[in-house]
Amino acid sequence: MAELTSLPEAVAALVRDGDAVAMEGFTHLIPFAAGHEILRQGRGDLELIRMTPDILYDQMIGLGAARKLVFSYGGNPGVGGLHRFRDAVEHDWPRPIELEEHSHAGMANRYAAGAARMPCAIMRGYLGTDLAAIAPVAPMTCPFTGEQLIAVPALRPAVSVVHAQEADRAGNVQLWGIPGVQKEAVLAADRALVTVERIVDELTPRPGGVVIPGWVIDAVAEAPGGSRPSYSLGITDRDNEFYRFWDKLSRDRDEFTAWMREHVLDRARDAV
Amino acid sequence: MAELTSLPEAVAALVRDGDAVAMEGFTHLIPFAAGHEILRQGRGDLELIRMTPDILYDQMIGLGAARKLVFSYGGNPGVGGLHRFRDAVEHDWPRPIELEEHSHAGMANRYAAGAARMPCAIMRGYLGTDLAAIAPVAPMTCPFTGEQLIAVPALRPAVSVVHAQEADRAGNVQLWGIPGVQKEAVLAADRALVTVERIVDELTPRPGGVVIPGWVIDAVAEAPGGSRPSYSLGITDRDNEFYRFWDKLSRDRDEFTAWMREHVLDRARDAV
Amino acid sequence: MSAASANGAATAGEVQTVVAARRLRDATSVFIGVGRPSTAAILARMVHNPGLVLVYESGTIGAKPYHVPLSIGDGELAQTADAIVSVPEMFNYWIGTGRVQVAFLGAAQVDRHANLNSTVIGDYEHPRTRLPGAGGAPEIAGFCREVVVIATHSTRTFVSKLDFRTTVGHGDDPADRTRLGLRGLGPTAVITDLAVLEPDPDTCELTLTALHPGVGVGEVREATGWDLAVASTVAHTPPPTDEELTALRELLNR
Amino acid sequence: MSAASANGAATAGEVQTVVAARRLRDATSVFIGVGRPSTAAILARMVHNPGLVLVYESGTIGAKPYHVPLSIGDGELAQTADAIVSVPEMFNYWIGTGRVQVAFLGAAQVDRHANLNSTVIGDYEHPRTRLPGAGGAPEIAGFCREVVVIATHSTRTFVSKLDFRTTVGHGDDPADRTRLGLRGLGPTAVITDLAVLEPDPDTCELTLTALHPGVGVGEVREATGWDLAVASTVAHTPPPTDEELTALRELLNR
Repeated sequence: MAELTSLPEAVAALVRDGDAVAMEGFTHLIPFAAGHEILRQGRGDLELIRMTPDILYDQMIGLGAARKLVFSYGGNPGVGGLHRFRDAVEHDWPRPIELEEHSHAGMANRYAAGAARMPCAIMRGYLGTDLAAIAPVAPMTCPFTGEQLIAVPALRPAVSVVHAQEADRAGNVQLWGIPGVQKEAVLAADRALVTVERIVDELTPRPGGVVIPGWVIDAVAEAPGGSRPSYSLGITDRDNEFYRFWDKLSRDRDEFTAWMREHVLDRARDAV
Repeated sequence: MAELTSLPEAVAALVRDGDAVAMEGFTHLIPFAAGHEILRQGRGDLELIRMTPDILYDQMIGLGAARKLVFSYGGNPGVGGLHRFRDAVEHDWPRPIELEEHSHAGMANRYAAGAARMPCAIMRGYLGTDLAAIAPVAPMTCPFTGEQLIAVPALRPAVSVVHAQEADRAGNVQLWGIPGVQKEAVLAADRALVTVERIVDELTPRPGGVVIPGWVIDAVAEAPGGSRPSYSLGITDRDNEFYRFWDKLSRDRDEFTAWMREHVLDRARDAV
Repeated sequence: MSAASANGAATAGEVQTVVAARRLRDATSVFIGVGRPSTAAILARMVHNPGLVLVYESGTIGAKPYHVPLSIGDGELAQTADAIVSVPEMFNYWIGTGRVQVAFLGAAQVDRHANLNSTVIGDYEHPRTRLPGAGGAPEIAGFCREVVVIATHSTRTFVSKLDFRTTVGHGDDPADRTRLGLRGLGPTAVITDLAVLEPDPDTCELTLTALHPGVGVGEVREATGWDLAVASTVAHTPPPTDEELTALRELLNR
Repeated sequence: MSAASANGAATAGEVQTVVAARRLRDATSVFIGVGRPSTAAILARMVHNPGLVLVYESGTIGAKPYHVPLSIGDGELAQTADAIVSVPEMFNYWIGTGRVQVAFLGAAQVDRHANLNSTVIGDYEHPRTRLPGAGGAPEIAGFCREVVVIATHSTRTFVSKLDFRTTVGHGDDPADRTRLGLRGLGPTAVITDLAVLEPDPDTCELTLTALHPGVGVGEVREATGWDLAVASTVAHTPPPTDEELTALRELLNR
């Protein structure tokens, strides 16, 4: 059953050095506040898993918190590249980073297999690409048609972190809008932390609402504005200007570090 | 793009003798009106596919419309057996019927594979049961862990028929309440027919609403009350008394036949 | 606890339901079909465990029915559920993963290792009685954390050899579940209208461990189609309390 | 059609967008990422094909954006969509099945068989430039019914050999897609800011088939990193109409 707790307590209880951590949210509902709290608590040596690393993982990689990145698209959506990610890969700054990369379809199927506690998923893809040589995939033959398929290994994060619009006092969570792979990420993980815009007495079912029952979640923490500069549909708007600003700021190591210190590390919590 | 048409026209255009027909709806939203129209039009030699044959397939089997049944649970939910189904299997009346049976999990994964146009799905199950000997399943080994898994072949109905609460004039369909495998059945089929309680100018997104875009549906036909004695959540109630009545009526071949003639075959359409 | 009295003595079926409900006192979640298992789970929510999460294979998670549903897809289940999911999701993400703690299952035949038949009586190709079939049972029994079988005690049901093995309980020996990749504990109890049978920890053979009020060992052994083992100490099921029986009868009269 | 005039001559980028939009005149559905492909698809809905279904990999099906979205997950896409699905469903039920008719894709490198690189420039282990990576491109190009590549024409992009093959266009020869189990037609056109290239029906090698207004064959060949084949008849792209250009500029100013 989910415990309602503060974000610092939830992170302290659930995220450990060296963990494989999946923080999901497909453009929408990216759990920035939780990621920043992980940085403030100095967690390191993490295996960061996320289909689209986005600015959040750019920040975590830039501060050296990640030893490995598992991903499928490391760009700043609609803007360009992620400069801290590039700097880590191209110049090992601030530390070398191991990459495990897939296609979106591969990552999505890997999460779905993890949520089903299956060891792998089968799909079509990878064949004929150079991804097949660098990603941990394996050929598989359909026993009925003989067609050659591809197996991808399940993703089983030690801890998954997602952000949602609301939770009730029993820790049942509801999110709406673009659902991404958040449910799969929560169900694939050994431990799950959900931050929410607000705690309500009772969840009112919403169009497009995805409910994750509290009994498969370990901790729920209130974090209003906790997906900024991403957004929580109906509550906050995507800060497209910040995504453009980040493209400039993050090109410079010192400016990046100073900004992170001032806006993330030296604060007790994220400003809202 | 879905054509809005009458139920007789839709059935005439989409359902052919000998077809593999999936009519889905898990307890909820069972497409009785469409099934009855198929019977009125005299379609025969069908391969009927449905997780839970329920009273609808009991009626179709009892009138000799099916040469084969693909299913996972052939009971009258909460009441007992299906007497026409039993009579066909036990006594070849009114004709012998070929069975292909699975577990629910197997059928659900087969539909999902069909919706994804994959040749098969992998799962755990069947091993150690006598189902493994009679169902078309095959062993498969996970290439990463060596675990023995089971592959089930995709379901690809020639035509799928489902019932929903509403559609707009472009044929976009919305259903809510227990969603079953209806979306998978529609997406797995070559042709799809959806009956609806009502046509509306615009779909209003609902809590729990599942929208199937009109461009993956061939025909939408208005059929108010078209899921009775099953139900359409929020519009009609499940007629539990009819399910109990059916248990008595359907034990006798003549009473069954007379009832079907009076209430289904000799009518222009279902009474509502 | 005082024995029931106010509304007359408990029937064997009522005792069975009450005993099944007690089994859910500390459970977080239970998977149920319709009939007595569903009644027992709703009763457990009324008298023992108001937070118990009911999961039905129709896709409703956390349903809070006021009435005993006739079908697993009744509207009341959908309207009171915390979440409703598709059938593929139900089996892949919820049942197959062991997230559900206890599953209640019925069957037409049960053998000494708690394997179940719900497919046919007689030969598969030419059955004497065609039963409904597997439904969700094989994967439910395979992967929920533990299984409780609910069945009426008679030699028709408790047979030395199944006509068809629809669902693996403990297979042929204690190593079978592991060998087959089944992940839950399998059946931990069979609750009948006469008694409770539990698998022997070493052999997984069902053993009489508790007698319901007024039932003797001989009666149970006679109603069992094999030479039923009896535990060295056989417990006596505490009779239904007033609270249990009143709640059960109220529930069935709703 | 009269050439645009009211708002000044069309830029090369505007021509590219307009040509891409025209390609969707008769399409039922289009899969798009952000940037120029998204602009072109929204423009097509404005001027050619109001019923065109826009599908974004974020899970929105039938989005009707008024603005050009910055990201594929902008709120406006979710708020105007006919349906929103999870990412696993998007790839398994929608992209992987060929339900979507046309896909617009970009890339950092394109080779003569329209294979694409969006992973690295230089060596994979020690890249000169680390690019974002595959995203949805491999399966989108593999399984949508046809693919239109949108790229800026330069020898940096149009290379004789990819540094990394992220996405199969036509592979190494015309039999490759079938051999690899890829089900769509693959790239049917590459629309650049200078010209349109199409695969030769026999060899699948990209061939210059149309020149945008004011562009010559030599200029296109110089901007291509291999010895670009030229069709026996090269068409001339009709310049953007007033309606197209006005709509495009209005869209970008919203």
